[in-house]
Amino acid sequence: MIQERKTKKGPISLKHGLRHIVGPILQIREETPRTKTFTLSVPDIARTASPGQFLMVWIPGIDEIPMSISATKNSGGIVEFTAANVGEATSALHAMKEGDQLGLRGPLGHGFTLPRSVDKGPLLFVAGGCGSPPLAYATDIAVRKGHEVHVALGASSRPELLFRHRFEEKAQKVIIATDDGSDGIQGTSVDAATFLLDIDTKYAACFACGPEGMLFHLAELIVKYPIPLQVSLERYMKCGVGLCGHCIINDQGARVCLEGPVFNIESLKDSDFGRLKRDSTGKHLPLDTTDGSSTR
Amino acid sequence: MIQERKTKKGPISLKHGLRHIVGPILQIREETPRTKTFTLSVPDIARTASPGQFLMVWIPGIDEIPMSISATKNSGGIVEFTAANVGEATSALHAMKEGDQLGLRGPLGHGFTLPRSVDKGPLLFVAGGCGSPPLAYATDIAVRKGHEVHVALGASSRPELLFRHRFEEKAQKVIIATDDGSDGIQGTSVDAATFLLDIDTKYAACFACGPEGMLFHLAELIVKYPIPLQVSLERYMKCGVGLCGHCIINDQGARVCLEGPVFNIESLKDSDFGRLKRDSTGKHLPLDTTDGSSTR
Amino acid sequence: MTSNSEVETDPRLQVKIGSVELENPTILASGVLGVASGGLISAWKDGAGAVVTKTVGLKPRVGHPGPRIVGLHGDSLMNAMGIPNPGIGEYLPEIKAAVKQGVPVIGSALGSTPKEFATVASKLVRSGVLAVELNVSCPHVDSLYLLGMDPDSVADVVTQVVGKTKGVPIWIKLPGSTDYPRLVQVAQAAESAGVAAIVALNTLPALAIDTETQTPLLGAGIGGLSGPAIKPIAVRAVSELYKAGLKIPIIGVGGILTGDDVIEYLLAGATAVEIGTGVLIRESTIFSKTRKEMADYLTRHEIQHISELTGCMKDVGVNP
Amino acid sequence: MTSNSEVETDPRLQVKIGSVELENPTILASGVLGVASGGLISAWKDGAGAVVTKTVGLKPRVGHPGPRIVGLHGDSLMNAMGIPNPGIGEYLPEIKAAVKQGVPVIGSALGSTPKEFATVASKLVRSGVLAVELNVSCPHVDSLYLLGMDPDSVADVVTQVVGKTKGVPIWIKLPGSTDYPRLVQVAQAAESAGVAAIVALNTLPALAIDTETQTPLLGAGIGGLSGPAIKPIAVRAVSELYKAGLKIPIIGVGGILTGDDVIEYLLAGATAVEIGTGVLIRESTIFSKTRKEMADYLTRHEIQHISELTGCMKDVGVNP
Ligand SMILES: Cc1cc2nc3c(=O)[nH]c(=O)nc-3n(C[C@H](O)[C@H](O)[C@H](O)COP(=O)(O)OP(=O)(O)OC[C@H]3O[C@@H](n4cnc5c(N)ncnc54)[C@H](O)[C@@H]3O)c2cc1C
Ligand SMILES: Cc1cc2nc3c(=O)[nH]c(=O)nc-3n(C[C@H](O)[C@H](O)[C@H](O)COP(=O)(O)OP(=O)(O)OC[C@H]3O[C@@H](n4cnc5c(N)ncnc54)[C@H](O)[C@@H]3O)c2cc1C
Ligand SMILES: Cc1cc2nc3c(=O)[nH]c(=O)nc-3n(C[C@H](O)[C@H](O)[C@H](O)COP(=O)(O)O)c2cc1C
Ligand SMILES: Cc1cc2nc3c(=O)[nH]c(=O)nc-3n(C[C@H](O)[C@H](O)[C@H](O)COP(=O)(O)O)c2cc1C
Ligand code: FES
Ligand code: FES
Repeated sequence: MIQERKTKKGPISLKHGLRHIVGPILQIREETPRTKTFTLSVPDIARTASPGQFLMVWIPGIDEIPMSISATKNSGGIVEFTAANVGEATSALHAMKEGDQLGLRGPLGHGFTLPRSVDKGPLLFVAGGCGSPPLAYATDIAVRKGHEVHVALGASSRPELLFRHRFEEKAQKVIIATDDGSDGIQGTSVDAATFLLDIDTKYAACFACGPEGMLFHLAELIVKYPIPLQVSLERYMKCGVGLCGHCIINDQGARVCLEGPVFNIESLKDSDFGRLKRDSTGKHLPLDTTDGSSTR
Repeated sequence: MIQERKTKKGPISLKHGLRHIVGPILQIREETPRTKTFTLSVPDIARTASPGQFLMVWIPGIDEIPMSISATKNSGGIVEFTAANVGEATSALHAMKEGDQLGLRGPLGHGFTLPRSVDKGPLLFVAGGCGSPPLAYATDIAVRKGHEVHVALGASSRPELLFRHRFEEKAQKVIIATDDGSDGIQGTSVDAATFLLDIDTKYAACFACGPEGMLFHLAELIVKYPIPLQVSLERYMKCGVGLCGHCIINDQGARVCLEGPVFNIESLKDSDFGRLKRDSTGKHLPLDTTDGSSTR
Repeated sequence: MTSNSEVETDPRLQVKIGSVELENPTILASGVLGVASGGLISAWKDGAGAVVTKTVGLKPRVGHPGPRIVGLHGDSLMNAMGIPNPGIGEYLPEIKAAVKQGVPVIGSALGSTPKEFATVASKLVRSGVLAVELNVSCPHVDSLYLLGMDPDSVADVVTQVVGKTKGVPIWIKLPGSTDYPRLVQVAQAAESAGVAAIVALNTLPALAIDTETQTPLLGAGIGGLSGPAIKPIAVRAVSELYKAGLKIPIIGVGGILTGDDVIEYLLAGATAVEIGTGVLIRESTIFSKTRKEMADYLTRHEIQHISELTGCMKDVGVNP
Repeated sequence: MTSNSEVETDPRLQVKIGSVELENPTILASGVLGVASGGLISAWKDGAGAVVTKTVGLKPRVGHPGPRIVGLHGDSLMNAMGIPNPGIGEYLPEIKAAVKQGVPVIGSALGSTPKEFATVASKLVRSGVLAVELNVSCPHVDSLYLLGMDPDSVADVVTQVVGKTKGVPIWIKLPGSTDYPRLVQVAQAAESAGVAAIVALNTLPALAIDTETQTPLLGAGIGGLSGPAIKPIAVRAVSELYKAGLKIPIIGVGGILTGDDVIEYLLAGATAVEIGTGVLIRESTIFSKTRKEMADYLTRHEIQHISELTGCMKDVGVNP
């Protein structure tokens, strides 16, 4: 009987990836005017998750949507995700109260791969817009493993800087950028990253999440330095487990939900990265890279 | 997901008990004019079987019938059973050739429990008619574990003495009985057992298999000595895994195929033992205890 | 309601199927353990709310040749017993032995004509069963399966049976089928003809072939699928029957292993359930196990009485 | 037959479905990986004999709300995607990209009227597909499921489609149903109207309810069951269709995980098979794995050509 399947990057439990664990929301915290963090206790997920992996969050009677894991705590089996209110499902989520029930399935996909050694240099995390959740989780783990961490954090304006304090607590350096200049440098997270890269070019690796236009821009920039870059992508997801094909981005059939959402930038050559996405019908569309919000 | 179930006497793999392993007959040996031993290689069964357990033997296109395991060898995963030719399925079996395919599922049920210590005295095995197969297997294991073994072996006449040489090789004493007096004492295996019990009453335990009338007779006899007695029963079996209820023998729902076929004689109080059986329709009938062949 | 001295009474679990009152909503399904009175008695002692006998006809049946049962991927089971039974005359002692000990017994009947159904049912009634379940649905006995898919024939059978059974409730067990419009029609026809409950479903028609010998894995060639695999199909059937607005209760069957599975059937619209293959997968103590799980569920959700759950599935309101 | 440079040719595995020649009898099922050309291409590179596109209609469909997929006991899967698709116009580039790389593509079409079916099918044909599979069988899109159970309506659709598709073979995919007499009638009606192959089965109608929230586990409420659980039901359907004496080939679908499962379908009467849920359970390398297993089977049994197996199940001759 086949219970576990091996993927290129390791085993995924069919059971956990395909069946919701339903439980009450233990805590809801407002992080910024448009984002809230939801805390549940799901020991099976907390124990096996790694940064960059995501959940399918079931809002019973409404919809199911992908959400990056933003934190886990082994004690209490705590799992958190942090959602921006952007549409029907997320506004239903924002309307929920502590004690209401959600279903989570996961951890899904493959997350960030941190360098094995802490001696190769500090790690650079670049978070744009709502890209902070997986990166905040990743910095937690990186710091716990002894890595030095620097963060470039961007948002439209000061109140939207997601997890600013969490980053500041963990990171040696945090450079802020806002579109409107209300805090830090005026510009994007890529501008903040450039600032860091220019003063210290010995980063062991760079990890980024945010609007795809920003990621694409960062990828173009990073070739100059050169540092290994891992980016976390978003695509419309229907199944979340690699079956339906909705999130495929290249001719090799790479699925954002299974082989991703985190990819080494090299593996995105000849893919839809930075160019195309699919809407809920599966229609292949140009990615709107001018709009900083992309799929978020 | 529930894959293993625990029974009172230990775990049984649902998979092995319910799915045939199909393979060629490696060897067919004639043991007596009406019995043949069939050898197959089924490592999964050889590894987990214990004496007294049985197989459901599928003769493709014909029928499936219960057969005690008569020997196993770990090397080569060898499993053997020894069948008397008594009816449609067994005569189809006897007509098969080496290389023909059979399906085996098992090991099924619960077998003999040998005493833990070898110091409590020798073990007495009483085999009547075609009752030898599970007992020959049991003596193999008992001797390997260091027990002293005595055997009372009965048959209608000398050529029908099943596994005589195998018993003689392993046992310290073998007493033969034949109905027609063509070998050993004239009488039944119970008479041979009485003979042994009367010269040496310090047996640690007694194990018996054969026509139920003989087993019943032995049970009546043994109270005099008294020695723990385990008997292997036969009942018409439809499923072999405790589901259909065809082989139930008491109000506690004891199933010969699952809790048996081996029972401690005490657990057979208030049961059908020695009194009643069921035919292929499930009809409850008096057991014909005068006919030495009973269900065989 | 006969209470079982070996199991503590929990009033929250008691259910009524029409006039039949049970200590809890789990019933031993027909064909499992029930060949022998000892099987009926032991399942009840473990905590079954009632037990259904092996299906019995007028004349003895040997059933199909073996293999009669085979396990498939994921705890699925396929069987083709072929309804072996000694005929009602020889089987009555088994029923009476159980009834005498206070076991709530439901008799399962088959017949080759409506009249035969009625004769068997009336004999069952005289042996003291609480209700009679008509098996018009065995998928490896062709005539029965087809009978159960035909509303008119089913109505005929029910009418004749009801006329001979002195007000003892008659249940009808539907074929394992995905043809919901038809199942609903059969249930409605049976209801009009006077049945007291609908049992859904019997096993689903199936086939498995051994590739080494290129022979069907069951002696009868074809067989009936049961166990966890069929649960989502049977739950759907119960839900469709419930939504069709029957006035009589529905008894769900198929793939139940846990108390949670029982609750799922109730939410879909069942009043009680039957358990078959679960006896194999979770052992014959499945009734005490599910009983505890149901009680825990009621406690956790602060539900007064299990019957409140019937049909309570929330409608998600999507219109496919 | 387009041979795949990444997979060595094994002439023993080549099959013909009417005029369509395939490198081996495994086909990627509709709805799996096929939203994107990259999914079609990668399944073929892994060794699929052909690939079926996502079902596509004239107009875009968003599909059902989530959850759209849920895993059940024993590797069963239930889905209610609701056939999201961008409409044939927007989808054509995906097909063309695959066809351009030499992938043998089968187009899956739906329509709300026979004419719509015909329009979609003719556009598929113009994009270079080898055959068109008509989806008259999705169990979570009511109108389709019911259409596929009605012989006359199916004949209507087929007639109109055949008239617009210039001789390109048309396949019809039957609903996941246990109603074999009806499935046979539908298949016969479709055959008379000119289809070149019967595909059996789509997912089976099902329902699963979360007991904690008392809400259906799928966003659409109901869904379709797939995976190992349905294999014995679909194998039975293939066997019944085969025994009904159709002159056109049958393509088996449902629960295939291994080469042995493929052989089982062939023995029951299939000429080829489609694989869906297996892509999840055995990963997207399932085609290379089953290919090797089929080749090993042929070697072990000294069989010259896999098509010799079709319908070779030995009859056990029991008459239920
Ligand atoms: C791997 C991954 C991780 C994510 N992590 C986070 C996170 O940590 N925090 C966060 O706020 N958001 C995250 N998102 C985005 C989030 O899933 C969408 O914002 C959400 O699905 C919107 O749902 P809605 O019904 O509220 O909006 P809608 O009104 O449905 O649509 C708003 C936009 O959200 C996108 N969207 C809708 N449904 C999906 C879906 N099923 N899959 C992908 N995109 C969708 C569409 O592009 C759409 O334009 C993540 C997405 C992915 C793919
Ligand atoms: C646990 C167990 C272990 C057994 N071990 C052996 C053994 O090691 N060697 C051996 O020769 N025989 C053994 N038997 C008996 C053997 O199963 C029957 O002899 C065989 O089933 C007869 O089949 P048939 O078709 O040839 O005979 P049939 O013509 O069908 O009947 C002959 C007699 O065999 C019995 N029988 C038939 N089918 C079954 C069945 N499914 N279950 C039980 N009894 C049946 C009936 O009492 C019948 O009267 C065992 C039986 C059981 C229950
Ligand atoms: C071994 C076996 C024998 C069965 N015999 C009968 C029977 O005689 N009469 C009947 O109505 N149903 C019979 N059934 C069907 C069951 O009562 C039940 O409807 C079906 O197995 C589905 O439930 P489950 O998944 O809990 O087993 C039998 C099932 C099995 C597995
Ligand atoms: C996620 C998913 C989506 C599906 N979408 C379609 C579809 O669009 N059109 C179709 O004809 N069948 C669709 N199916 C049905 C499959 O093609 C196949 O018939 C069914 O799943 C049984 O095969 P399997 O057990 O190998 O998955 C879908 C199945 C799944 C699991
Ligand atoms: S969302 Fe279905 S394959 Fe990724
Ligand atoms: S043979 Fe079925 S319970 Fe023993």
